[in-house]
Amino acid sequence: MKKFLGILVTLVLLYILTSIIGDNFLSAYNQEQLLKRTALYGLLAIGVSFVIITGGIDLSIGSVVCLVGCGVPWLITQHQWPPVMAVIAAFLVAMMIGLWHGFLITKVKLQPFVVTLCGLLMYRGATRGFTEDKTQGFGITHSELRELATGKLQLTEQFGLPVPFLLLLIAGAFAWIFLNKTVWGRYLFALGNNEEAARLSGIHTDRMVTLSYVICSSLAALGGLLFILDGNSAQPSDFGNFYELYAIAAAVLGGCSLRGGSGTVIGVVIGAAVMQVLKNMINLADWLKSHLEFLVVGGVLLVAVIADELVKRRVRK
Amino acid sequence: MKKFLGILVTLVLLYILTSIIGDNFLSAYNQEQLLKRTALYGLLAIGVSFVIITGGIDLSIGSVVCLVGCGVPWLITQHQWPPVMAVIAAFLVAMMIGLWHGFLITKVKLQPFVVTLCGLLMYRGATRGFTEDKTQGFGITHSELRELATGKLQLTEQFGLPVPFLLLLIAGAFAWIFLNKTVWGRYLFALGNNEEAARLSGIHTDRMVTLSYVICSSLAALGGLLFILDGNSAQPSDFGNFYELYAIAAAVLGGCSLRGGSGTVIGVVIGAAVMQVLKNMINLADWLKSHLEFLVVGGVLLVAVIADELVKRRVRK
Amino acid sequence: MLTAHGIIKSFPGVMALKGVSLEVGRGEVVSLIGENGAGKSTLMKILSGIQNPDEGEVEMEGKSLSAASVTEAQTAGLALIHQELNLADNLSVGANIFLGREPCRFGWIDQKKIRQESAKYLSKVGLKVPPETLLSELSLGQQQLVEIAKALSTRAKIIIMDEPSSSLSQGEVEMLFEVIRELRKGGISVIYISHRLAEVQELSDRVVVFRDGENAGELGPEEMSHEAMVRLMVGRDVSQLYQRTAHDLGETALAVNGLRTQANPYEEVNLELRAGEIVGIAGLVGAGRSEVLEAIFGMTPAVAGKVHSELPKSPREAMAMGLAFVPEDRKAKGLILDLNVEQNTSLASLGENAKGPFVNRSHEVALCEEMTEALAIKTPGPWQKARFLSGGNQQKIILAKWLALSPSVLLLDEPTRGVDIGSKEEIYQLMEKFAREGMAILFVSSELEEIMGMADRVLVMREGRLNGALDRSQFSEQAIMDLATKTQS
Amino acid sequence: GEKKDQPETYALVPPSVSNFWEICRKGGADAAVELGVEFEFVTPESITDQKVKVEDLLSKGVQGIAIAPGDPANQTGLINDVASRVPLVTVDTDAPESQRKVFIGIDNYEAGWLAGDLVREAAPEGGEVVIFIGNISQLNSRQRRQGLIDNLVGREKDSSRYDVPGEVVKGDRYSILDTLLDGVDAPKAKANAADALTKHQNLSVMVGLFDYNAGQILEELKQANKVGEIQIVSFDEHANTLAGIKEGSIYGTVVQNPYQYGYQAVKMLHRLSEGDHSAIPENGVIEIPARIIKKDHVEEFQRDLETKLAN
Ligand SMILES: Nc1ncnc2c1ncn2[C@@H]1O[C@H](COP(=O)(O)OP(=O)(O)OP(=O)(O)O)[C@@H](O)[C@H]1O
Ligand SMILES: Nc1ncnc2c1ncn2[C@@H]1O[C@H](COP(=O)(O)OP(=O)(O)OP(=O)(O)O)[C@@H](O)[C@H]1O
Ligand SMILES: [Mg+2]
Ligand SMILES: [Mg+2]
Repeated sequence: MKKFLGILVTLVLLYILTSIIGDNFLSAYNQEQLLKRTALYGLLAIGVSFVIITGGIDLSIGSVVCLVGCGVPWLITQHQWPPVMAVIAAFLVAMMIGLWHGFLITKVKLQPFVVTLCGLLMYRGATRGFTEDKTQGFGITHSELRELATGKLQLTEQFGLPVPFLLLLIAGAFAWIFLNKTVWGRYLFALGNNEEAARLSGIHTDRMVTLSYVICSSLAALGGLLFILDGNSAQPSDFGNFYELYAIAAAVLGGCSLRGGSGTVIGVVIGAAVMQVLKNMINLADWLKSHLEFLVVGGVLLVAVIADELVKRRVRK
Repeated sequence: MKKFLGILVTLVLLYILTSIIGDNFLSAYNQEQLLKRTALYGLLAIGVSFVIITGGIDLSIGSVVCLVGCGVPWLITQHQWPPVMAVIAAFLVAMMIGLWHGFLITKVKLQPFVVTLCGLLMYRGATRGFTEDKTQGFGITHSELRELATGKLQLTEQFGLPVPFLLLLIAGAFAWIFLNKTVWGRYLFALGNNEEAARLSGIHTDRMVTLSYVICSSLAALGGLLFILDGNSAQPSDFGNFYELYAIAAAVLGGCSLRGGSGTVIGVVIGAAVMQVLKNMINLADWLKSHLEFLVVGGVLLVAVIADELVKRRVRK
Repeated sequence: MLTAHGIIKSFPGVMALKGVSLEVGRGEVVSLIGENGAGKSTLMKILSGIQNPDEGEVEMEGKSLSAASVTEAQTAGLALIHQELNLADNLSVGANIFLGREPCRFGWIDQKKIRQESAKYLSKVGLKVPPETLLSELSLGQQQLVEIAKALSTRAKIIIMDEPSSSLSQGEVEMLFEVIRELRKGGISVIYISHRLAEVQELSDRVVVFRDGENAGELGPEEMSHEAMVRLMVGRDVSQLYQRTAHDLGETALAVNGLRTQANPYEEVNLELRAGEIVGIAGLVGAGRSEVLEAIFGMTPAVAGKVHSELPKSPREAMAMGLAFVPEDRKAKGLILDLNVEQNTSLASLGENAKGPFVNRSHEVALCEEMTEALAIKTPGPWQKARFLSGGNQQKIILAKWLALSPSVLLLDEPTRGVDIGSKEEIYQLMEKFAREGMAILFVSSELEEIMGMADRVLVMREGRLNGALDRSQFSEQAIMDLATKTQS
Repeated sequence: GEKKDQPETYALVPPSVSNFWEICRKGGADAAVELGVEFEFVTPESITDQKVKVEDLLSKGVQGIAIAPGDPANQTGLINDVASRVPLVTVDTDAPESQRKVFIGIDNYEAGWLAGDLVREAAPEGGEVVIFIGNISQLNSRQRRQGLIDNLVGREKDSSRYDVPGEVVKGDRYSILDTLLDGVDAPKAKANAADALTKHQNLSVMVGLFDYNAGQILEELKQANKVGEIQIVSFDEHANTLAGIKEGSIYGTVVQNPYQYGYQAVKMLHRLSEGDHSAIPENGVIEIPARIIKKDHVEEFQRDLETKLAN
């Protein structure tokens, strides 16, 4: 609680502010949208927070989103793969990518930033290669499959929980249990703090680090899948561009230190929600131009981390 | 020498390869092009290597390129500022940005990744704000000023050294002397390795860290200025996107460790050259498609860092 | 010439100094002793400008230094040798010695002068490496000598040495004493902090004792008996530091054959330990003792050799053989500083006690309680982060972590480095207790007294090789030092 | 909160940010002033973001949306969803399969075809051509390029054809040697132009299909002293392009009429939202033809553009 109180307060304040200055912010339709978007970006953010907890970083998330987001419809529409097979293939590829990152980082001893920077370039490049740079999507077909992203669990006549949000709840619960209740979670925190000491205590640090990258890439793949199912259109040249930065920003907002060893799932999800409410606010408030989005998001992010740091410092005294 | 031998070998191999598979690679015109491009990206890479040596990172470089690249023509053409004033203003703003980053990192104790990520968002957002998202350029005016980027020092009838390359040589020489011959350079290396130790040795670590960010932003501003003077058109929403990643990649190729405390100017410049030769190769070789650029650049980058690591490991034994 | 008066300093949750005073005269060697966490280092940090006191006065030759910065304290003539090493290992030895005080003109470094000057100071402390050597190539002990050379090079009027000898062995310590005596002759004062009371006795003009952040007393040259010092520090007698009782040895518990470490790949190490035996490894700094333990434990896998029937390639494999290892550098390699006492204690045995994939919380809680009690770990609670415990207690947590696995062989690298005498006694008692219960203990120590006090047998290393072994009956400082410094035919 | 007596609001959502869309915005804004309604112009970062922006406009409660779909085939669902809530028209790129009421613009394939005519004029005896473009994953840019290629190699019109970039397409007189992508990065576009000059020594025409491309090609030709040797054909009305045409170094450009797109879209949305469906043409398309601008009437065109953009 203490760790994500700051960001929770930010979210609540932003929520109140937007409901005042934004038109129809509280409408059921808009709230559904917010939940769905939080879910999509939140899944990426949870993934990257595993890596950040180990003291690593993953810059390739956006490109994995692109690879899966373009690759799945490409397999299904261009190569007539059954949807289930295509989805399984996507997750297998994502896991291979995670394993490969883990291998390069733990065995070849390359720096995570460098490994995943190469990934950022390569997976997008590969996607542009096999799709021949053509936009991918399902057209008007496969709407059953797309229910995974567009479906809702109708609660009232007006309002339904988007399926991706349910997926976020499930993934979040798993992540929370993993990090807080299992031995592996403890190991991740320990090695994020002091890898050498963790290894000396008999922890398979290499395996654990690799696992964190596999989880990150897999959740990126899930995100990419939901993005394409939801939006139905992916341009290989820019689908998922900068998503790693949004995911990392959400994780940092949510209390992950990039030095490793700390972070909470709930904080990270709230961090993702803050970013989405912010963007929503810019669109709903009359006097905020949409080309100022970057300025506002960057500014609020900065204010939030400064405030968080100052509060923490005050508490320490 | 030892530290950049690997990347030098890579450059030479790539050079030989491209002169075989690329058409007219060795023509004077193409070589001039390569020198100029290496200069432009090399300046950014030298800048970020200062920050990397202190153990920091600067993700805002591309946005500073955008800010200056759009801001200078905006001041000159829309607000009739004298060019000299506009350029001075650009550098002042860049230095303020560097100071601000340094302040947030050393005094507020935020993480460099976070601070400059906010910068990445905000400076581009601000530029889009004041230019109202309109493309900026000098039209057909100010060609004297533009000589700074387009001019050449004719050596033979065929071949001339581009002015930006001369600027790179000057900046590189300064950077080399600064890092290797002066106390401040030594302080940067010391604090990048062990900030606590440097501080306890009476070094004003905060000032030195801030200085490195000021240098980085200033060189990014110089780069941005040269880019716009050379190309004469900048779209605020795209200009300089991802340039920080190219700069960081060049610095890493050139032997900077992201853990801080190591790096050589010559290596970094060679790193920038490798990236440019690679991109040139893709365009000049028949069988490489333009949309595969990311794949090739990412792949070569990865191979280079793996080879470098393996060689280093062999040497250690 | 230096007086500190009524110094108060608190940190979140602790009051480290509760109004202590200290005076140092010209050319005087004052020793400062006290248990872990008594506030010695804190006062030294205040004197040298790293921290500023909440209250109180620091004066140097009539000038107030109460709110001084590091540079101001340096200019006033104070130099500090840090308890924890504070060097940049990507720079050369010479560059480290002159870091922050480079001879320069308009910012341009005079490399030649640095080389010449630092060579001078290196030879003073007896470190035979060229000044251009990268610091990362030196062992911990050698780095400590560089730290000392650095302090000497400041030409300070008062040099504060915060446990300078903690990773030094006899030879280097003697060299250091020589340097200190020379300083004293030149009118330079030294504040000397150590947990090795014999050193204190030999060296000091006066001993100041701290207890719980307060002055506990002072002893003049005549009163400096071991017992008097201990009584002031601990408040009770610790007369029987080393208590060994004879017991029968069991089967072979550890057999190392043909071990060749990465640092010394051309020297073979063979050794054998029996259950219940305590064996010490002595040698000079850099003799390769740590390397041997690390290789046995699979931390830096050996080039060749066998531990029992195989070569452990990771700590995990070594643990499976019943080995446990307490490393030399507890902060870098032993503890997870930001995990709490409970989590640190359970870390190594977590997997073994897990319920499926889940942490067995009740077992973890019980284990921590049991260990805190058994090893008398002083902590406000199991929730306290390891970072905030004193050195001795940190050391005990690492011991606890391994005992939870009930290993058959315990490897200890400098088990009492920086540990106060009270805790030392407790650690020794624990070693004795484990040995009696049948554990084999192999420990590296640079303190001859400790080696001779605790070991049944001592192995002496020199330049990477086992240069000889001595039984308890053959123990003498002379014999060990001979083996450590001279080639045996 | 909901404001009751708020004037009607219409919105226009382009697929990306560029000069072209700035002009379009002005057209929409002018129409809104004439009608006394509100006008919103939002700038998405990508096609994915386009969806978010549209959904937020729906949340906000606008009375009509004009959209330039980046990927109409796949965005049909989105378009239908919007169309079921508020009046919707497409501009610039059509989504004929969808339930959009009206399309305002011209087929990009046709516009590309026009650029092909320009190339034929600029280099009547034929020669080697290289195409420069930001990216070709968006439908409108892909079609634009395909129209150009098909015209030059004398094929039947077929807007669904696709030649993979990098493969040489040879016709009787013209061969398209390469298509260089720059990812909407102007310095990269300039470097591409230079690399094409290095690689192909006998180029006749360089065609820039994104608005900044011709300007970047021209800069490079100037620095390489090759202005006049190689013809440049452009697309859209970037300031550098117009300046180049004026000084005679760019042969000509194909301009659509983004101002009219915006202007007509807002007018149409207003009529639709008032229930006036009479303005819907029979085939649902309001064609605003693309034009060719060459040196002879570039000044007139530029003056007209400037007056529209002023105030
Ligand atoms: N930066 C800090 N933050 C919080 N507590 C601190 C800090 N530095 C020291 N302390 C606490 O202050 C007390 C005194 O510590 P100090 O390091 O001065 O002890 P010491 O006498 O040098 O012990 P040792 O013999 O173990 O070196 C201890 O309780 C310690 O935990
Ligand atoms: N990582 C390393 N790289 C190179 N040389 C090393 C490394 N680690 C140790 N050495 C060298 O190996 C030798 C043995 O070092 P080791 O730390 O084992 O000695 P030690 O006897 O334990 O001494 P100390 O008391 O200083 O720890 C030293 O000469 C040291 O310089
Ligand atoms: Mg201490
Ligand atoms: Mg050792």
